[in-house]
Amino acid sequence: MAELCSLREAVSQLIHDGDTVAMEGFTHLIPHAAGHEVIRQGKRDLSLVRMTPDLVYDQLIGSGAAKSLRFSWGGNPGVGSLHRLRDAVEKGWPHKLDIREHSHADMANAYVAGASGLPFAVLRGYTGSDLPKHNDHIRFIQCPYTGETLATTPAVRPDVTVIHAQQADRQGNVLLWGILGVQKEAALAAKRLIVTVEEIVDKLEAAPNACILPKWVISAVCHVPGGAFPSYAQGYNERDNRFYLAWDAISRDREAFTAWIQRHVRDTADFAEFRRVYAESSQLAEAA
Amino acid sequence: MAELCSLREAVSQLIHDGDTVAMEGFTHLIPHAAGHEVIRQGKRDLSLVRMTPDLVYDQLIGSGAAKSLRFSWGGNPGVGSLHRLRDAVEKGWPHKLDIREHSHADMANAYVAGASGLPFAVLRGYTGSDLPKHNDHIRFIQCPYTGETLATTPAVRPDVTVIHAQQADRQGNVLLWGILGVQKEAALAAKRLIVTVEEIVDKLEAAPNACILPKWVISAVCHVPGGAFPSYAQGYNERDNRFYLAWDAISRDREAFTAWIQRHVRDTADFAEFRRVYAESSQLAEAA
Amino acid sequence: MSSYTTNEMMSVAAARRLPDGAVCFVGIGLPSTAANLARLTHAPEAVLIYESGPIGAKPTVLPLSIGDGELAETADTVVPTSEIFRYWLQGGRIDVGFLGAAQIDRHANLNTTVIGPYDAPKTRLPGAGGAPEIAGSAKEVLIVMRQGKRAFVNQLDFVTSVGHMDGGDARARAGLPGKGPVAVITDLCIMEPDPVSRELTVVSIHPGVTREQIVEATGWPIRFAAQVGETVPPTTTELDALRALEERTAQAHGKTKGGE
Amino acid sequence: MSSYTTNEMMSVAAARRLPDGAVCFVGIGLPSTAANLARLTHAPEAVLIYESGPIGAKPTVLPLSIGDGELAETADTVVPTSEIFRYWLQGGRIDVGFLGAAQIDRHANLNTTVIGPYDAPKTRLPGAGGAPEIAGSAKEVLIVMRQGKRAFVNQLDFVTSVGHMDGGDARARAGLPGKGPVAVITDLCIMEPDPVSRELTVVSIHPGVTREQIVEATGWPIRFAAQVGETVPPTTTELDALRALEERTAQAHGKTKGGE
Repeated sequence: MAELCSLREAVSQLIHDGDTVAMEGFTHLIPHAAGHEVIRQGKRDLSLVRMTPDLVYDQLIGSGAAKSLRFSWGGNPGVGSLHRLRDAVEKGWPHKLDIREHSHADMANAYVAGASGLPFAVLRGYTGSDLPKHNDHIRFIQCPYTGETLATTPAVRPDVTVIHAQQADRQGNVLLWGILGVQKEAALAAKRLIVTVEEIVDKLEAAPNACILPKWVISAVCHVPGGAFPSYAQGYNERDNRFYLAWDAISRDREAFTAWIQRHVRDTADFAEFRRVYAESSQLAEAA
Repeated sequence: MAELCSLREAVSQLIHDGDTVAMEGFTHLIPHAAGHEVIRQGKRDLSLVRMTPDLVYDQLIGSGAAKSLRFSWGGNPGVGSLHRLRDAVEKGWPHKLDIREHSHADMANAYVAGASGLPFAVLRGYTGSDLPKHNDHIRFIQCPYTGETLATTPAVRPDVTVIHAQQADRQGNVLLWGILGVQKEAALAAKRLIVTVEEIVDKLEAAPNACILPKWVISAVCHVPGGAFPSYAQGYNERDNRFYLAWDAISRDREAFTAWIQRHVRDTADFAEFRRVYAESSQLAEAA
Repeated sequence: MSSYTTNEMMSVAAARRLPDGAVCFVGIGLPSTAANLARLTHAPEAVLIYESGPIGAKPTVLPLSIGDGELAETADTVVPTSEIFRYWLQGGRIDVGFLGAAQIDRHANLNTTVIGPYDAPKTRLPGAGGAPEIAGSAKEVLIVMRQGKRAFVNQLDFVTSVGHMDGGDARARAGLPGKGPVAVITDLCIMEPDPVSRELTVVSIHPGVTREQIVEATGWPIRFAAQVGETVPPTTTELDALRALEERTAQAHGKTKGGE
Repeated sequence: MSSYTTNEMMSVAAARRLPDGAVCFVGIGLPSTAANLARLTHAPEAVLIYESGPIGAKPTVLPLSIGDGELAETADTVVPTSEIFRYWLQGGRIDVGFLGAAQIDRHANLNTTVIGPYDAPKTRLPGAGGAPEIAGSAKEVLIVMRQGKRAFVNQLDFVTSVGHMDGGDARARAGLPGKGPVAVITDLCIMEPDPVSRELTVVSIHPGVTREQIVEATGWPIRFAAQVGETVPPTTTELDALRALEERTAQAHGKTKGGE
């Protein structure tokens, strides 16, 4: 049953060292605030899962929180590489990162299987691709009716899923809209679910068939306005494209990255303070 | 690409003798008008598919249009048996009906598989049930990761799916809301798709993430207000519970049924005339 | 003379078994009556899910069909039927599956398919619907049905949905995720599976009903628990809520009640 | 002196290959530029689908990411990403998959995973994303990428997504539903697979480009068709539409263009 609490409490009580954690968001509604709180609390050995690891996963990986990564596309959307992810994969810094690489179609199906209580998913995929040669979790079966060969993938069943959404009501029911990505599936596939939201409202004014997560599938709801920054929340704020560009320079260099994380994340009390510190430092950078 | 045309044209051109046809609707939005038009045009040897065959399938079966039925629950909802379905199964009248019986979970998954371009679906189902003993399409496989045994079912891929919806715009894009059943999956699993609608509007005022079928997946859109009668279309009309009760008496007797179909369906030009004739006959019945 | 009917006792006794806050997958008919009565009395936070798609339905009148507009209009949200079976039932989100049936055996296995041989049926019933997977995947199952020799049979003509299979730990050995039936509530009594053999055992008898009536209405030699209680009769609150619900329903739908 | 850049020629030539009314699964970056240019010129009825969920997106500026709000706001509807891959791509609803890549070989197989050995990469690329299944399931595939020896290679370091595999009827034998790549559009020329061998063959050279430049920019001995045409230069309409689109995009996003 959803408890309304601070993000600090939620991360502290619900995410444990060694957990399998999915923080989902397909460009839209990425739970950056929660990612920062995980770094701030020094969580370790996380098995991270995400279709599109981007800046927040780059930060988690560079900060040494991750043991492994299951993913299907790792880049800085619209900009280029994730330098911390690359450094971990290419040079093992800050330590070795086990990667298990899939395709988007595979990962989307794996979340669906997880939400559906199935141990695996079936898809028409990977024919001729080298990916199965480097990932023995990708397997193939025969259709029991036609004999066709189809690919399989293990279900994603995170210990904890974290998502950001637009609204919760005071009971903890959550509403999201716009680009939904695989958030509903990731939410329902997880043992524990943390949702950060833009706004707490008296009553969700939801359309029929809207995407609602009822309070009884949620472990904690945390009110974190702007908690997707520099991603966006449709109807609330816009994507800060400059942050994505700036990240390229910050993340290229180990020392610059480490100093940035120290100043902006480890030395700040929460995401609101991060936003203030970041606003100051980016104004200075622009003035320079 | 969706063509706006009469239901007569749509059924004539898109449904052929011997086709596999799914007319879906989970109590809500049942395409009764289309079912009548199939009877009126004397289509034969149809392989019918539907989770919940109800009155309209009882009428099709009693009229001799059906060769087989794949289903998971066949009853008159809120009333009792489907007498024409029972007569076909128990006594072979008007001719033998091959039935292939599944569970709801199986059928829902089978439509999902059909819409997903897969030849089969996997589900956690049927353990200990006698259904697989009488339906060799229900099979079992082992999970390639855990070794667990799971049930499989062949995908539903209808030649034609028919659904009823609330609105279409003038281009033929369709919007439905409320209880959606498996209509979207049935629509996308089919080679050809007929949609009857309550209303044609200039522009669909759809919520974000609403259930929309774009015009390019639809073969024909037909404007048939009240075309779900005696079922209902949320926002437009209510379920006529009296019809369901009355049907019990009409359908119990072969002669009464045949006379009713002749007078109300075969001898009427279209669904609007059926509604007029039915209104008259039911007033007479109440007066009597 | 009792001031309530045996059907009322059955609905009230069944309703009492639904814990407040439980997520309940509701079959139409008697289970729907009991689940909604629970929601209107001791279990206001019970979450009712119907297979047509409504999650958190709060109908003010009993639905006549599993897809009444009332269910959609009062729900927290309405999802596709495919999602109900995949993410919510099979996904392990259902605390209680509330079922009825045409036939039940001593291990609470259920038949809703056919009376007589499958290929030459004496009576063709509606079929499985959602029951086989509700019976398999819900964390526990409640069954409500009227008791009589044609319904409580020594041998099912057809096993549509499993209860405790052939008893003992058969269910666990078959790898079924849910606990299976935890109670059968009838118009005569309440039965629960024996903790070891999983054979249905009478644990509570409704007021005014005799053991002989129960024996007579059961197609196998029915067992009684060492301690058999008497079911608490419907309270005024329960009875008022049930009658008001049925009266609202009758007014809304005409003469008929919510059926199969 | 030409009045347009080679990149503009590439985007215009790629856009022209998208038929009006086609349902197009759009990769971000160059494919998105080409697909939207097509929509704004000769193909107003083209249906653009992005893997993040928008169906029928009609952005007025190019998206910087695959999930920009602009895509959702201008779409006919937005469905979950899981549905995009299941019902729309795998379901066989996509006419044209529009892809880019880091590396391509003579049979139009694509690498977006890694340069160098997989376990000791020289350069780690973003990975597969939607490409393997777009390449497999779209009815046909268009590829747009800048031509150069590091991109057009004799041997891929990694096959992320299949084109025509090792040529001939390999694709059909592998049971892939789609036709595979039907054209590769670069900043120098247009290639199509040979009807029999499925080896990429230059069929049209952009104005001002020499055969030597193309040979020099290709990591295998590139073949030219018996009849090689000259690509029609961008028309004023095409160029105006492209430049206006990129100007609107630059204003909306700052200096950056839509990237990977």
